[in-house]
This record gives sequence, C-alpha cells and structure tokens, in this order.
Amino acid sequence: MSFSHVLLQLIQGLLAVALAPLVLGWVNQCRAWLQNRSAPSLLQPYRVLLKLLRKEIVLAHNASWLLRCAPYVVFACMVLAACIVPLVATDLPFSLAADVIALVGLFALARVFMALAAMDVGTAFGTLGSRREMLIAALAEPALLMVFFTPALIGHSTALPNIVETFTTGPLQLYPSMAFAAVAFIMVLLAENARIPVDNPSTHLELTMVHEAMLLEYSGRHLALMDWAHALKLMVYMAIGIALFLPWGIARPHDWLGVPLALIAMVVKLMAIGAGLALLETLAAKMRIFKVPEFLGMAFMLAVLGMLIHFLVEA
Amino acid sequence: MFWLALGLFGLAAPVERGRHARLFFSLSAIGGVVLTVVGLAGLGNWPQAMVLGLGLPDLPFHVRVDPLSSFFILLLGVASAAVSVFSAGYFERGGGGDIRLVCLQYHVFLASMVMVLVADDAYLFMVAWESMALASYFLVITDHRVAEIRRAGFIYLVVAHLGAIAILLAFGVLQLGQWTYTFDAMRNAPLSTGWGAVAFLLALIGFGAKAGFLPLHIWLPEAHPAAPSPVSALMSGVMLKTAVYGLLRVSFDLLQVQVWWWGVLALAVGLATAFYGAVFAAVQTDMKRLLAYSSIENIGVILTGVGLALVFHAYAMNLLAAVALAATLYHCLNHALFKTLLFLATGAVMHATRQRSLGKLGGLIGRMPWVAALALIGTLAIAGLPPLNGFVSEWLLFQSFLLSPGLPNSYLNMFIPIGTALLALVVALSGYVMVKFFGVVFLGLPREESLREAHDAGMAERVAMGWLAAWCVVLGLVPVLFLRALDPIFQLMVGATLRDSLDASSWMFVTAVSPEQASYSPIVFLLVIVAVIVLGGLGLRRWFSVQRRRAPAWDCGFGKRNARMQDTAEGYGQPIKQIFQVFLRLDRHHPSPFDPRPRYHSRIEDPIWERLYVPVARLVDRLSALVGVVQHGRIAVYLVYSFLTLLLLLALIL
Amino acid sequence: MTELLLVLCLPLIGAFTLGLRGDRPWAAEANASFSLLTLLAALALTARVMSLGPQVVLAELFFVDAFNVFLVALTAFVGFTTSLFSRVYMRVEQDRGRVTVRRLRLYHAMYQMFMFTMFLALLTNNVGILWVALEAATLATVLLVSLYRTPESIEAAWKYFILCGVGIAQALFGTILLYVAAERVLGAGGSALLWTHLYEVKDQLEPTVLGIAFVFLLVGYGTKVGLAPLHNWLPDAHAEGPTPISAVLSGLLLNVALYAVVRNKVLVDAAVGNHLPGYLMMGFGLLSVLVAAFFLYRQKDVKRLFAYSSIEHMGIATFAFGMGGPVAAFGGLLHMTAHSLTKSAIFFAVGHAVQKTGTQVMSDIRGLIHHSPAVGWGLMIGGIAILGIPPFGVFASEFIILTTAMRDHPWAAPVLLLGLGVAFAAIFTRLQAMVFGDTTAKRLPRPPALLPVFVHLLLVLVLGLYIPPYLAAWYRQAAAMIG
Amino acid sequence: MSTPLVGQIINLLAAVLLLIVFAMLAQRRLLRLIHLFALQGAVLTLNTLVVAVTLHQSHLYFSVILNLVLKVIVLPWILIRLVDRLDLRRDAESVGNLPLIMLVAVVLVILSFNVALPISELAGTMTRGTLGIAMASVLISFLMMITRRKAVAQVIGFLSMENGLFFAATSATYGMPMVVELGIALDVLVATFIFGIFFFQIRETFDSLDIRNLENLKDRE
Repeated sequence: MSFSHVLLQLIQGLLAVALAPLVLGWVNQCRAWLQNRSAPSLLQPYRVLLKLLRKEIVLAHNASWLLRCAPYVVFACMVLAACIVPLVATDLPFSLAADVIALVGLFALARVFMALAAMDVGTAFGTLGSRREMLIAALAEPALLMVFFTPALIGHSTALPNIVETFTTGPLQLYPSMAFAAVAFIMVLLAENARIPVDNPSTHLELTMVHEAMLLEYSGRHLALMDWAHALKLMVYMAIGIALFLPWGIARPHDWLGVPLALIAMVVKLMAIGAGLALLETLAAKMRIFKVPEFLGMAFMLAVLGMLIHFLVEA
Repeated sequence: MFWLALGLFGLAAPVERGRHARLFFSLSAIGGVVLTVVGLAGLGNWPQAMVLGLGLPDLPFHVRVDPLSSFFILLLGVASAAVSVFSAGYFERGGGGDIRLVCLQYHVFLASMVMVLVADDAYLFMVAWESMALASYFLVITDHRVAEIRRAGFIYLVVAHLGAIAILLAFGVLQLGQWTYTFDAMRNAPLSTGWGAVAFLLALIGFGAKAGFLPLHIWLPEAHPAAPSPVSALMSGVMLKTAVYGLLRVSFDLLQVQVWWWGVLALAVGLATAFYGAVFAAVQTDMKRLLAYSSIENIGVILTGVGLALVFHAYAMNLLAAVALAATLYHCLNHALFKTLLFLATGAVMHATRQRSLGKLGGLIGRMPWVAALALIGTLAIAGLPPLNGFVSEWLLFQSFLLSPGLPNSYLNMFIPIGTALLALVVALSGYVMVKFFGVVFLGLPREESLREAHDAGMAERVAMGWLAAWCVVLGLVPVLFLRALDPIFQLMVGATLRDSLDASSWMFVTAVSPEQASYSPIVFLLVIVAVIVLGGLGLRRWFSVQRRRAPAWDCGFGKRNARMQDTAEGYGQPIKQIFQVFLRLDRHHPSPFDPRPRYHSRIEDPIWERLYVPVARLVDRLSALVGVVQHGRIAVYLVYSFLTLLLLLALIL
Repeated sequence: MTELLLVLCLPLIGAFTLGLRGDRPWAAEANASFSLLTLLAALALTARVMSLGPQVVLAELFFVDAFNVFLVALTAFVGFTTSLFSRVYMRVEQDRGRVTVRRLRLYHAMYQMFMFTMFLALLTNNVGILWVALEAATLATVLLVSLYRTPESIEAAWKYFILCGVGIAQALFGTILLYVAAERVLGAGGSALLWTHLYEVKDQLEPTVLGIAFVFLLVGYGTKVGLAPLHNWLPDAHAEGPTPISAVLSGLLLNVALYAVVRNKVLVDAAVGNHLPGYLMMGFGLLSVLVAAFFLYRQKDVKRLFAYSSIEHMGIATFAFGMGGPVAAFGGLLHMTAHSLTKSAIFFAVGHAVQKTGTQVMSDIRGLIHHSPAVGWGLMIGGIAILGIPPFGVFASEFIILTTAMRDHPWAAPVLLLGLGVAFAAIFTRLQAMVFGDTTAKRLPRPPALLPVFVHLLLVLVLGLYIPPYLAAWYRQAAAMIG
Repeated sequence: MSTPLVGQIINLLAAVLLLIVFAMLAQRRLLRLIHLFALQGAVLTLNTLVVAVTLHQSHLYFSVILNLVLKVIVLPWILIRLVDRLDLRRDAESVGNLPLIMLVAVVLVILSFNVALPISELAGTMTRGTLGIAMASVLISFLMMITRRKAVAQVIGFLSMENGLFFAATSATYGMPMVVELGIALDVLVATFIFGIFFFQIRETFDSLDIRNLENLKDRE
C-alpha cells in the first residue's frame, strides 16, 4: 500500500464529504424545476449547514450523553462508508476493510445510534420516528441483501472493487438479471434515504414523518452533523448503485490518468441519478406507513427474480 | 490439568452448607477464570482422555478433552466467572430463596455442565446432562411459592426429560450392544445410513428440546423470567450452548457420514426458530421474556450455521463447511457473552427498581450510568453491529451463505439464498428488538415515580458486566487471532483448515475463504470512526465556539408533556404486531368510542402452545379417561380380565 | 447352611413370639430386632455364597445361587428398614386410635410371617414349595391390608385375596403341567420339581406342555407381579393398607413374584426354543408401562399414585427380562433392586407426609418442605429417583434397558418413550405440588423415622454412580444364568 | 381286575365330577352348594383311592386320607358352621343369565379338552384322558367365581377350583410330591379360615355378604 494509494483514499474521502451537500442541493433543484417552483441555489445546503454550526445548542433537560454522542458517531460512520465505496478508483486501501455486507452493517450502526438518540429525551415523536425507521430498515435489509446477491454471484465476490473489476474488464456483456437488481436497488434506496414515497424529507407534518421525527430534539452543530450525514448517506448509496450497475469509467488500479476521467464520469453519473431521483419523487406520492412493507416486498421479489434469472439464463 | 477447575467446582459444591455465600461465589469465579485459561490452552493441543473409577461395571466414566470441548469449556468459564462475581453481590442482597441451597445447586449446575462437556461415554454424558437439567430446575423454582414459577419449572423439566429420553435413544442407536457405550466405540461403529438418520433425528429432537428449537422452545420464555437473573443468564448463555455442543458432537464426531437433507432440515428448523424468536421478541413487554425470545432467535441462527456446515460437509466441500462452522462457534461464544451480559443487566435493574415489566421502566441511563453503558455495549453487540463481536459471526455466516451456490444441487442453489434473505430479516429485526429493549429501559423519562431513587449496581455487578463487555469488544476487534485459535476444531470436525485464508492477509482483516472474495476489518472501522469523531469534534470546537443551553424538550406547543406520553414497549412493538399478525395469536380489545374510561389491551400468546401442546394434553386426558374405565371396581370384571387373558394366551400358544 | 436355616427360622420364631406376646409395648422393638438378626444372617449367607459359590442343602430342599442370594439380601435389608419405619409409624397410628393393641399383635406376627414366606419362596429348591410360599404370602398380608377395618380396606383386602388366590391357582396348574413334563425326564417323585434338577434337563423337556404351562404360570404369578391387565388388586391393596405394608408389598412381594416368573421363563425358554416366552413377557411389560402411565395421569390419592408407578416399573423389569441376553437381564436385576429400594423409601416418606397432613388426597398435601424439610426433600428426591433421573440407580437400569431395547427391539422404543413421558409428567406435577408451595402440614407428636428413607436413597444414589465389583459380579452371574 | 375296567371307572368318576361342577355352577341355594362341594370332594377321594389301589402308589393313600379329612369333612363342616353363624341357611341368589353361562361353560369344556389333548398324549398315566375334565372343572369354577355375587359362593368356587387342580394332579401325574401336597393342603385350610374371618368382617361392615357392596374402590369418577 503505497503513499499514492493513501493519497487517493484521502482525496476520495474528503471529496465525498465535501460534495455530499452539493448532491442534495442538485436533487432539490431538479425537483423544484420539475414541480416548476423557483429552485433554491445549489449551495443552499452549505448555507444551512454553516448557519446551524454557528447556532447555539439547545438540549432537553433530561438529555443524556447518548444524545450528544450520536451525531458524531453517525457522521463518522457515513464518512467511513464514503471512504470504502469506490467512487473514482477501485484500489482504495480502505475498501479491503469492508465488503457490501460490512457496509450494510455500518449503515445499521449509524441507524441504531440515531434511533436510540431519538428515544433519549422521551418525546412521543422521537420514539415514533425511531420505531418507524427501524421497521423500514428491517424490511429493507433483506431486499438489499438479495440485490447484492446477484452481482456477488456474477463477480464471485462481495467486495465492491472486485465486482467493479469483473464488470469493467472483459467484453461488454448484458446481464438481464442486473436490470431487476437495479430496479430493486432503487426502491431500497428510496426507502433507506427517507425519500418519497416512503418518507418526505421536506415535511414536518407529524403523522407522516419518519426521519425528521428523529431529529426533532437536535439543534445547532448536532443537527448540522445529522443533516450532513444524511446527505452523505444518499451520496454513498448512489455511489454503490454506480459501482454495481454502471461502473464504467471508474479508474482501474495504477492508472493515474484514469482518475480525472473517473472524476468527470462520476459527476455526470451522480447528476444523472440525482435528476432521475427527483423525477421519481415528483411522480410518486407519499404512501401510508403500512403500505411500505408491500413496497419493499416488491423490491425483494424483484431482487429474487433477478437472482433466479441469473441461475436460469446466465449461469 | 482441567481437574483443577473441576475439582474446585466439585469441592465448592458439598461445602456449601456454610453461610459464606460470597466467599464461595468468588471461589467459583476464580474457578471460572481457571476454566477460561484451561479452555484457551486446550484449544491448541490434541485430545487427552482419562478414566475415572466411578460408573457402571465395565463402563467407568470416560473423560476426554478435545478442542471442541475445550472451546465450550472456555465459553463456560468466561460466562460463569462473570455470573459468579455477579451472584456474590446479587444473592447477598436477597435474591430470594435459601441462599445456601441456591449456592449448592448453583455449583452443582456449573459442575454438571463441565462434566457434560468433558464426558466421553454415553452414560456419563447422560448423568451429567440430567443433573444439569435437575440443578437448573431447582434454581428456576428458587422462589417456589409463586404458582407461575412452579408451572414454569414443571414445563421446563418435562420438556428437558423428554429430550433426555430422545438423546438416550439416540445413543441406543449409536451403540452396538454389549456395553459399547464409549464415544470411541461409537465413532468406529459401522452404521447404516438409515440408522444414522434415526440417530441424527433423535439427537436433533433431544438437543433441540434443551436448546429451544421450534417447536420445543415453549419452556424457554416461561423458565427464564421465572429464574433469578444470574441463573437465567447461565441457562441462556451457557446451558443452551451445551445442547449445541451435543448436537455438534453427535452429528460431526460420532456420526461418520452425513446426508445432505439432514443439513437442510437443520437449516430450515434453524431459520424458522430464528424468525419466530425475533418476531416474538419484538412484541414482548417483559424484559426477561424479551431476552428469552431473543435467545431463541440466536439459537436459531446458530442452528442455521450448523445446518449449512452439515450441507457443505455432506457434499465434501470441507473448506466451506469450516467457514460455516466457524460462524456457528463464534456465534455461540458471542451469544454466551452478550446474552449473559444483558441478563445480568436486567438483574441489576430489577434489584434497583423491583420492576420487570418494560411498561414501568425508563430513563435509567441517568440513575444507573454504569449499567446503562455496559448494557449499551451488549445491546450493540447482540444487534450485530460492527465493530463488535456479534457482527463478526453474522458476517461469517452471510459469507458462507453467499458461497452456497457452489453446491452441486440446483434446488439448494436457488433456495438457500432465499434463506439468506430470511436471515437478513432476522438480523434486522433483532436490531429492532434491541433498540426497543435499551431505549425503553434506559432512555426517555422514568415511567414510574419509584424509579427516581433507583441506585446504580454495586462493585461486584459492575466488574462482572465489565468483564463480559470487554470480551465483547476484544472478540469484535481481533477476530482473526481467535479464529486461528479455533482452527484445530475445524480440522477435527470437518477435516479442513482455515489457516491459509486467515493468514492470507494481515491480522487486521478477516477473510472467509480468500481476500478476493471478501474481507472485513473491525480495527479499521474503529480507528476511522474514532479518528473522525475526534478530528470532527476538535475542529468544531476550534472554529465554531458556541455555548450550550438546557431547555424543556420541544412538545409542539402542547405544554402538558409527561412520561406517560412517550411510547411504551407495547407501542414500540405495534408495527411488528401489525405486519406479522399471521404468526401471532393475539387477542386485542379496542375500547368503544363511547367508553367513558377507554382502555386498550392486547395479549400475545404462543400459537404453538395452543396448536400443539394443548391438543396433546387433551389427548392424554381423553386416553387416561378411557383407561380409567378399566379400573371398574367390580371384582367380577377383574376376574373376567384375567380369565380372558388366560384364554387369549392359550389361543395364542396353540 | 446354618445361616440359611437362621434366615428361614428367625422370622418364623419372630412370628410365633410376637403372635403370643405381640401386644406388649416392646413388640415394635422386638419386630425390628428380629428383622435385624435376619438381616445379619442374610449377610452372612451372602458372604458364604460369595466365597463358596452356589449351594444346595438339606436334602436338596433349599438352594442358593447368585440370582436368589442377592434377592435374599435385598429382602432382608428392606424388611429391616421397614420395621424401623413401622415402629414410629404404627405408634402414631396407635396414638390416633386407628389400630388397637390386639391388631398390633396381629400386625407384628404377620409381618414376620410375611418375611418368612418371602425367604421361603426365594430359597426353596422346589417349584411346588415356591407356589406354597407365595400363596402363604398372600394369606399373611391379606389380613394386614384390612387392618384398619374400614369398608375400603376390607374391600381392598377381599379383592386382593380373591384375585391373587385365583391367579395363584392358575400358577399351580402351570406347576402341575411342568411336573408332568419333568416327570417323563426325571421320573416320578420329588426330584422332578427341584430347580437344580430341572435346570440340568431343561432342554429335554416337552415344548408344547411347557408352552401351555408357561401361560398358566405367567398369568398366575403375573397377577402377583401386578402386570396389566391382572393388576387390579394392586392399587387398592397399596392404598388402603398400612403404609409399611404398602412398602413391603411394592418392595418385596412384587420382586419375589417376578423372580418366580423369571425362573420359570428360563426353563421354558430353553425347552421351547423359539423366543415366545420372551415376547409374551415383553408384551405384558409394555402393556403394563402404558396402562400404568395413563392411570398415573388421573390419580388423586398419593398411595395409589405410587402403587401405579410400581406397576410401571415392574412392567419395565418384565420387559427387560423378556428381551433376554446378559445386558438386558443385568438391567432388569438392577432395576428390581433400585426400584424396591427407592419405592419403599418413597412409601416411608409418603407415610409421614400423610400422617402430617392427615389425608391421602394429593390436592390437600401442600408445601411439605416448609414444616418438615426432611420429609419434603425425602419425597422429592425419592420421586426424582423413581422417575429415572440420574444420578440414581433407577436411571442406570433404565439407561441399559432403553438403549438395549433401541438396539434389539426398536419397535418397542416409541411405546416406552410414550409411557415414560406420560408417567413422568403425571408423577412430577403432583410431586412438585405436594413438596413445594404454601404448606398444609402440621407438627407431629413423634419425630419421623427418616433414617430409612435417606439410607435407601443413598444406596440408590450409589447404585447409580458406582456399583461395587462384588455386586456387579453377582449381577453378572445371575444375568448369565437367566439371560 | 383288568385295567380297562379301572380306566372306565375313573372316566366315569371324572364325568361325575364334571357333572357336579356344572351343578354347582347352576346351584342357587347356598347350602346345596356346600353339599355339592362336599360331594365333589368325596368323588375326588374315591377317584384317588381307585388309582391308589390299582397302582399301589403308596403316597397316594396318604393323599386319599388328606382329601377325605380336609375336603369331605373339615372344609364343608367349617362352611356349614359359618353359614349357621351368619344364618344364611335359606340364602339363595340369582345367578344371572343361566343358559348363557351354561353355554360358555360348554365352550370351556371343549376348549380345555383341546388344550389338554397334547399333554395327555404324552402323560404316561392311565388316567390321562381325564386331564381335560380337570382343566374344564378348573375353568368352570373360575367362571362360577365370576358369576356369583355372594362372598360365600365365590369362596366355594375358589375351593372347587382347588379340587379341580388336585384332580388334574392325580390324573396327569399320580399326584404331586408329598411336601407339596401338604403345603397346598395347609394353604387351603388357612385360606378357608381367613375367608371365614372375612365373612364376619364384611358382614359387620356392610351387614350383608353381597359383594356388590365391594365396588367403591375404582379409578373412574
């Protein structure tokens, strides 16, 4: 593991952390256009973060240390995730530290801390949010795992870099199974990142909110970290999607020239996916919480179908 | 060498008559530590056997320590050390029951578990096995004036005894008549596949009754809440594992050949058990019941691993079998650690609050910071979160699942992945359960006034829980070193070694079979997370210096917020109740809109109890009523019986 | 020789002395001391036999071999401990006015007489005398069953008398047939009924006759063993008689009757060749286990409960002997020993419990361990032992029997599993309720005689963990002889 | 005196015995029953005597005397005394469905003949033909015990069963060895005494000897 690798790793990590709010801003902008509202500027998320960082912190009387630690832990988890997913290049030192399953575990860690923190103060909303979040996650995880199964079968590995390798190297080959997996993945992504139709990120309407309900007790820098982590999570998910389903352009090991190209490719892909996400959110409507199991069950079915098709057609 | 520890238990047992319970418990704690060391040492070196003077004629007690048993001895040692230290404090502050008796039974319990692990012939094994059941039964009914506790104990012992008879019959199949009761003889016994299957099924039933496989689990949620917390900790943490040990011993060691469908059966039962336990744990409102169901779930996960290993081994894919086995054993140890830890935590909470119902607890993180912090580690570990130990075993298990498509059986190739999804669901649900457990007990506002003067646990308790928590962390951070230590077991059981895959990359990285396949490094996780937290924290303090203010929690302007408004355990489980209604037997009664004092109540019951056990009991009732008619009271009728018997036999013989 | 005569004569003398002087206050002690002397004589006898091997004495009238000598020792031992127990027990009954002094005289005399018949049955070399002794045993105990003169006790005694009388009559017929067959080989006269001679020619005896003879013998002696469906006298007699009598009935009489069956089975087996007698015994054994199990499930009276459990265990032993083979026979012998020790201990404990609570109805007996921990634990441990939970002797024998059954006769395993399972649940739920929970027991004027209880249980425990070599040697010889 | 004639005599006596057993089965009056029982004993004795005389079996003489004393004189005497003491002289009972019982008895006779056949073939005695009858009378006495409701009648059935057994012993073999004979006789005697005691106990507890009073101990609610 040479110095250049470490450098690459650092660059990618910082890049991801820096760009995450931008991606969020881009999605919001697209959505505003699609709903022909006048869009906020791309940098709006940064302004919000800055404002929150400057504000004082207000804590409830019975708030415990857990509430205060949670934001840091959650943020750290997301940073780590961003370091692991091959965004621009595959030979990242940290990518050895976790395959997709470990990645899921990492998200789970963040989620559990968030949910616990939400229960800390003991308001009705906090617990409501945490239990809904945990429920959605519980239902999303099997689907996510099935999504990972198909590429893992094709790439004979659960490590993202190797999967990327198998797809990028060698002749271009069409995998119908991957199409199913991709659709399923998008559905899971919507559920996991609190997007419409599962949750509405831009509402504080009590009875519908999930993710926001957990953040009600946060203020100041804690809230900032939480939001930032949330943005990071969305971006990491997108990056996973890219790595699995359209990995072309990610720099191979040891070709330093590929890195800038990879950067450009990444930006393009992220913009495309963001736009697509915004489109989906515009078309779909928020669903009742007890419709979510059906939604995720659908995702699960698609993923299983993908796997079976792989066995029947491609294997 | 392990006689030191065993002797200590054995010696501690009879001398109990004194009232120096504290001394004895700490003695046995030392014994536990010794056992830990012994177990660790025993992992490396090869089997060593010896013969005791006792036993049946021609069948003295054979004793043998091989890597497998020493692994479980290690497990027992770690857990029992903690529990003993804890009990030293717990029972002194009145755990209920006669302390001396409890002390005696407790040590008999420990000693018999050791004997189970080292037994090398069927008779000694059965003796130790049943003494274990008996001792634990007496411990369960320590507080026998309560009717439910007696009922729980009764159910427990009946199930245990039926299981024991099944195991006995399994040994009956394995032995070849003429006193060949030693395990060595059984190993070399030529056994037809059919008989092997019979033996395996009997063993599965017998050990399943003790471990709590579906549908033999019903005693578990009854007995665990009934017992004093340290006892439930031992039962759930260690005793269930002895059943796993027995199953492994029989299916991998004594039975020479495996057939693939055994593994599939075990796999199916395991997944069903795990799922069942997870769902029921999610809807419990009593913290010990919740933990009991979560034990069922974990045992299911372990059995799943055993099943996978069996399938792989049956197809002679020994390396993969080794991976599955590694996951299984690792999860055994993990569960022993964090489940014991959590049960001890509940013990501390019950001592402090005299409450067991989740509906009456809450907000204890302020009152009992130590217990809360240690319990949090246990919670994260059992929820299977990196970088703690629970995640390692789950990761390994998922890896071996992902490797299953290599099997030369296309049905399995397609079905086992779906099983993987079920496992994922279980894992996620266990996360749900644990958030509920910790959140409701320790977070939020205290739901009862009495909780305000709850006191934190004493020194002994803290030490005990700290020891377990430390193991959770260590096993989470350096799994590779530990897996290397386990390697002899794999060589012994499935004739494959994980050495090359473990040595392939540095000690920081776990790999299932090869680094290309997948790798995971908890150390990196921890380091990066800590680094980010520290840097982030410092940076924020450095550039944005803001002051912090305490204020009442935001109540949406409602103004009259109180503790009763926060979600109860019941409410927290409600979505699960809604979604998995088909699996539960719940009678709910909603208040009518005109009810002046509306009350909502719902009760969850185990459908298996209703659908399986009650009918059986009714059947026995009916049969015995039938038989009762025979005892007619009229002497003439009795004479007719013997008359007819005579004639019948005459007819038979002519 | 002398020991043997002592073993036989001491109880007889005891019977007569107590018959004459049994109404004196020292009668109970006299009873105990006679039993003690008998025990010593029996021990001497066993020592002799161990050193010199089997012997035939007194013009071939009596003989001792490995099989009956250990039963003699067992019988003498249980007889002694029971006399110790009955000393206290009957005193309390007397205080309560349930028995008069005259009846006590009868009681003691008949107790010794019963012991005599037991020893006679065990030691005699003559098939006919064996029959006579067993009939006499019935006669000796029947008046004890009706000792309290309550309607129930009289009814129980009557049933006991009639059923066993009829049954034993069948056994006599069987014996006659046996004689018929033997006479042709051994010639007329006494020698044709002597075990020692019969065993020498056992394979020359006429199969068909012996087959028929065995049916009659099995039905006859089986009635006394208490095999279903011939068992109906047993629960009544156990429940209504004085508890010491229940103890000796369960602990000794059943054993001796089974001894008679087994002796004949060996003979017939050799003659008939096919394994028919074995299968008959296995069938009876399994049936008894099942029937007893389901009866256990519906009992309300504590003594009836344990009476049925005796039926169950006799069934197991019969099954074991039916299977045959040295291992199974070993298990059977061990089971006889362990059962008679354990069951008599249980009856001692039950007796005290009943006296403490003043009722035999189990639902009224509660929380024994509060007022009298010793009795409570005695009952609990005894129950655990009899339920076949290690490390007690009953488990050891059941272990051998079950594993062998699983190996040789798998078809029987499910039946045994069902029977044992139901029996376990049935007994244990009552046991728990009686021992634990809140108490209904009262203090008693006299301290209970718990020494016998715990001595027995200790022995059973030892049997489960360590069978001394000489005992094992006995068993093995006996097993080789009958297996 | 030629053997066949003796054989005929013995068979005749055997037939008489069977007849008596049937009569007992049907007999309602208690006193008559006792008389029949005594008669049965007498025939038995006679039969034994014949065998003893013809075959000069010395020990059979002894059992002749034993029979005469015990079964013809003592037992009936005791029974009659009891009946007097319990004043049951006039006592009679209904014996269920008589034709049916008779039918069963006949079936029993056939059965026992067939069971006895193989045995009597190889029994070397000249009296072997009567073994079937002996077994039949045992089984019929059994049947009688089943059908009777009065304690005394039941006991008589029991005793006549003993007679049947004795008859079997003399017919299949020339009597059991002496010791056994003595022992059996002793047992029977004692048994009768104890039965007597029981009559009084039952009488004073239930003030009737009807054993339908003795049906309370049972395992069915």
